[in-house]
Amino acid sequence: MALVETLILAIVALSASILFIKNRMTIILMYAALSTMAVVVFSIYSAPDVALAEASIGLVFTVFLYMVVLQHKGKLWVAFVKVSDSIDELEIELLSSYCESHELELKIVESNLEEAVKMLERGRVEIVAGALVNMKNSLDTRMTDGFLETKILYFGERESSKFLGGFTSFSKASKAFKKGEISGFYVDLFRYLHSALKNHTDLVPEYEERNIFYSFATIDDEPELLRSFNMYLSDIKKEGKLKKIVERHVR
Amino acid sequence: MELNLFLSITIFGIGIVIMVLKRDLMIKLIGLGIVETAVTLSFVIVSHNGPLPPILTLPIDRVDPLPQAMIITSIVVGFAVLSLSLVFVVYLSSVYHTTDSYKLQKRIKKDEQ
Amino acid sequence: MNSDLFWLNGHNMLLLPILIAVILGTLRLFTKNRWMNWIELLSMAFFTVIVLFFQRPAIFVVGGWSSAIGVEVKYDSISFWFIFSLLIVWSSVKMRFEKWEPSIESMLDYLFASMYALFISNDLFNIYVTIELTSLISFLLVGHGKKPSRVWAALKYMLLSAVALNTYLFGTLIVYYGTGVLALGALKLEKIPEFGLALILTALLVKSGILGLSAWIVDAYSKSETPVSMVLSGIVVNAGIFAIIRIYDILPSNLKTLVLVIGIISTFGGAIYAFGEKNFKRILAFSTTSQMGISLIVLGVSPIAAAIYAFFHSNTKALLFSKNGKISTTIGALSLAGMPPLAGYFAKIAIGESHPMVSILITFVTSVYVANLFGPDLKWKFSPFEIPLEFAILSLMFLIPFGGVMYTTEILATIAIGILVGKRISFPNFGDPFELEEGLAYQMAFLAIAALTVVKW
Amino acid sequence: MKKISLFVTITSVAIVLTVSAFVAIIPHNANHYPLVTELYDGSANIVSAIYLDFRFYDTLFEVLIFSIAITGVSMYANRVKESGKILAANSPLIKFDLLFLGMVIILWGLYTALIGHLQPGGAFSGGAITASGIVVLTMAMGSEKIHKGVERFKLEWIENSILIIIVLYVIFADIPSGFFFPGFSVGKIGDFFSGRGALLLNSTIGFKVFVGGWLIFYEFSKRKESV
Repeated sequence: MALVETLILAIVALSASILFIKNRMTIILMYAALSTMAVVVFSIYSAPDVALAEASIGLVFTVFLYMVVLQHKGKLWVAFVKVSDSIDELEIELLSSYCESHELELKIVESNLEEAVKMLERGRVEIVAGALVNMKNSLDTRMTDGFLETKILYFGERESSKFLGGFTSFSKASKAFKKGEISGFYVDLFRYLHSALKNHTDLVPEYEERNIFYSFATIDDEPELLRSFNMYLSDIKKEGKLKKIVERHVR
Repeated sequence: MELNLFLSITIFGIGIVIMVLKRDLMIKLIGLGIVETAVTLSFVIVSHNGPLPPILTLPIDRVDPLPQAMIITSIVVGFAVLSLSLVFVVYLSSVYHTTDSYKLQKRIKKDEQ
Repeated sequence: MNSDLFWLNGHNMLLLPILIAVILGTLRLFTKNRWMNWIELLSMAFFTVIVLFFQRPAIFVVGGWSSAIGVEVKYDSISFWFIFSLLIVWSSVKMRFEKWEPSIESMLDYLFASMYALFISNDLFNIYVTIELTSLISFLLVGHGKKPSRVWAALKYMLLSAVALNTYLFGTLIVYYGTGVLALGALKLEKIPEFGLALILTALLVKSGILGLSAWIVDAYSKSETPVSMVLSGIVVNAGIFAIIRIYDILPSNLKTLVLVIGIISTFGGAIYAFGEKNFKRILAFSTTSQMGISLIVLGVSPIAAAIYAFFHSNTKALLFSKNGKISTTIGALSLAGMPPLAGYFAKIAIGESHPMVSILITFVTSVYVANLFGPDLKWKFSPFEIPLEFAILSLMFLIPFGGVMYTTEILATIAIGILVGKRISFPNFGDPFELEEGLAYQMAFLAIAALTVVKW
Repeated sequence: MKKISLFVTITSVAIVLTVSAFVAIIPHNANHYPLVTELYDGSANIVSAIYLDFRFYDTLFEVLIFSIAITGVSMYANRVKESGKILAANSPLIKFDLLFLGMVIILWGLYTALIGHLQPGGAFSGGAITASGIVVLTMAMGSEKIHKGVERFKLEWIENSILIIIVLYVIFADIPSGFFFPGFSVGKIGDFFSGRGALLLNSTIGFKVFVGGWLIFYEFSKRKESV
C-alpha cells in the first residue's frame, strides 16, 4: 500500500525537521501532526483499538498537558534589597521597563543583601537589585553597566576595608566600627544618606571616591541576559530616557 | 528487514538523537514521545498480517490481535511516564527557573556546595 | 503444593502474595496508623513463606489457558533465591518504621507485588510490564524528600530507563515477529532473530546497574534517603539481573561472550571508580556496579550460582546502605570482600572453582575500596531491623558441604593486603561522566556493539 | 563532553540502522487466537478479550502503573509553589458551545468505555476521551468551578478503591474453574452481557482512567504556565 509508506516517510521527515527547530510551541504542534499521521496509519492497518487509544491518550490528552504546562511568556526573577524609597522606585521602574521591552514577566523576591547574593549564586534568581555598586571587590558576580553615578564613602582606614564591613546594613556596620570590631568600612551614598537622615549619625567619612555607578548583579551562567541588559541600558541612555527616569525619582 | 519496520527504527533513532541534541527538557520529553510513537508504529506493522480488523472475523483473514493488545498497554505506560516526568520538570523549573539541562546541572552542582 | 484445599491449588497460592500485596497497599492509602505496618509484614511474610517452603518447581499459565494465548509463570530455584532476598530486604525496610506518608508505604507494597510478579514471570511482555512498574515506583521513591537534587536524579533515572524499556519493547517485537511466541519456555525450541535479542540484552543491562550503561545509578543511590537506597540496591537492582538470567540460555554464543566481557569491564571499572571516592554512599554505588559485573561473570559459570550471588549481594548491600553502626558495617564489608565464614566467600567459590586467579583478583579490588568505608562518624549502634539481613548473610554458612572450602588462606591474605593498601595509598578521584546525555550515548554505543556482534552480512 | 556524547550517539544510531537494514527475519505470521473466542470468552472484539481476559494478568499491573502515576503527580505537584488558573470563556456563545461539546465528548467516552467488548474502544481510550471532555468543560467554565468536584467527591479515594474491586473480581470470579484470573459467565457473542467480566472491568477501569486523567489535569492546571 503506497499511501502507508508515504505517511511513514512523512513522519520520518517531520521528526527529522524537529532537530532544526528552536521554538517549543512549533515543536509541540509538529509532534501533534506526527502522531495524527501515526493514527491514520493505524486505522489503515486495521488496528482500530490502537488508533483510538493513541488518538485519545497519546495525542489529545498529552498535547493538552503540554499546552497547559508550557508558558507563553518568559519570566525574570529578581531578588530585591530595600535601601531607600527613591533608589528602590528607580530600580523597579528600570527593571519593569526592561521586561516590557523584552516581553518578560517581572517576579520580585524581597530579601536582605547576603540572602540575595546566596540566591543568585545558587541560581534561584537571575538578577539582584538593591543599590549595588560596580566596583571591584564589591560582589564576585557579573555586574551590569551603571545607570546612576554615586559616591563611595570611606570610614576608618581604607586598606582592608570591605563593603559595609561585611554587614548587611549601615547602622550595624557603624555600631561595629564604633566598638572597634572592624578597622574600617566603606558605604555607598544612598545607604549613608538614608540612615543619616533617619537617625542622625555622627560618623563623618574621611575619604570619598567618585565616578562609581549603581548597577545590577546578574547570574553568571547566562551571559546573554547580561548582554541584552547592557544593550538596553545604552539604548535608553542614547534616547535620554534614562535621564528622565532618574530625574523623576532622584533629586 | 521490511521497509516499514526499517523506517520505524529510523524514527526511533531520530527520537533518541533529539533527546541527546536538544538542551531543553520539554523537547527531550517530546523526543521520548517520538520514540514511543515509533515503537507503537512497529507493533502495528508487525500485527498487520491479514486484511480485516480482529472483530468477528476468521483467524485466516484478520490481523494478529496480540501485538495490538500489548501496545495498548504500553501506550498507557508511556502516558504515565510522561505525566510523571512532566511534573518533575515543573518542580525543577519552579526551583531553578530554567528547563535547560546544562544550566540545571550547573545550578544543582552549585546548590549542593 | 499438591494438596488442594477449595480452589487454592498451587497456581493460586503462587499468585496469592501479589493480590494480597495489592489489597494491602490500597488499604494503606486510607490509614496513617503504624500497626498497619505489622499487618503488612506478617501477612506478606506468611503467604510468601508458604510459597517458599511448599511450592515445587512448576510452570503455570495464569488463568489456566493454553500457553500460546495466556501468560506463563514459572517457579524454580532461581525464583526461590530472588523471592527470598526480596522478602528479607523488604521486611527489614518495613521494620525501620520510617515516618513516611501513607502513599509511600503503599508504594512499598506495590513494589513487593511487582518484584514478586517479576521473579515468577516467564513471559517476555510480562517481564516488561513488571519492570516498568518497578521502575516507576523507584522514581517516586528516589525523588522523595526535600532536596531538589533528588528530583533531578529521579528525572535522569526516568528518562534513561524509559529509553531502555522502549528498546526492550522493540526487541520483544522483533522476537515475536520471527517466532510468534512470547513465553520463554516455548522460545527455547524456536529459531530466534538475534537482533531482537541484542536489543533486549542492552535494555536489561541498562536496568541492572552496569557501569556506564546505567548512568543514573550513582546519583540515584547517593542522593536518595537511606531506606530508599536500601530498597534500590537491595530489591530494585535485582530486576535486570534476574531477567538476564531468565533469557540467558536462549542467547546466542557471541552475545554470551559480550555479557562476560561487559561483566569484567564493569567489575574492575566500578572498583577503580570506587577507589578514589570518599563519600560513603558513592563508594557503595560504584561497588554495586562492580558487584553486578561479578554476578554477570558468575552467570557464565551457572545460573543458580548467579542467583545465590544476587541473594547475598542484595542483603549485604542493604545492610551497608543502612549505615547503622560499626557492627553492621563491619559484617557487611567483610562479607562484601569475601571473608570465609560469611556469605560473600561462598558466593565467590563458584568463580574460584573454574578460574581461581579471577576470584583472587576480585577479592583484592573489593577489599581495597571496602577499606574506605570505615569513617570516623561510625558509632557503636544496633537496631532490630538489621537482624534478618545479618542472619541472611550468615545463613549461607550452611552451604559448606555443598560449596566446599577452598583457597581460604589465599583469600584471607588477599583481604588483609587489600585493606592495608586501601588504608595506606590515596587514589585519585575521577569525576563522574554519568550525566543524562552521556548515559544515552553509552546505551546507544553498547547497542551498536551488540548489533555488530549478532549481524551476519 | 556533551559534543563527544552527541557524536557517539549519532554514529551508533547510524551503525544500528545499517545493521538492521541487513537483518533478515522470516515473518512467522502468528495468529494463535481462536475464531471469535467462542469457548473461552464471549467478547466479539478479540483485542478486548486479550487484555481483559487472556492476558488480564498484565492489565492488572498496567492499572497499578496508572494509579501510581496519579499518586506521584499529586505528590510532587503539591511541592510546586507557583499557581495559575484557567479562566472561563468570556463570550456566552463560545461558553455554551464549549459546554455542549464537552457534554457530547463525555457521553461519547462513556459509550466507548462500556461497549469495548463489542466494538473498538475499551476502558483506557474511553476513560481518556471522557477526561478530555472534562478539559473542554474546564475551558468553558474556568478551572475553579470545575475542579471543586475533585475535592467534593473525594475522587482519589474512589479511584483507589477500584483496585480492590478488581482484585476481588480476580480472586472470586471463577471459583469452579479452580483458577484465579478468568471471570464469570461467557455469554453469547455480540450480546451486551458477554465476554465474562468485560462490562464490570470496562466500567471500573474506565472510571479509574477518567478520574485519573481528571486529577492529573487538575494538578497541572493549578500550576499553569510554570515551565
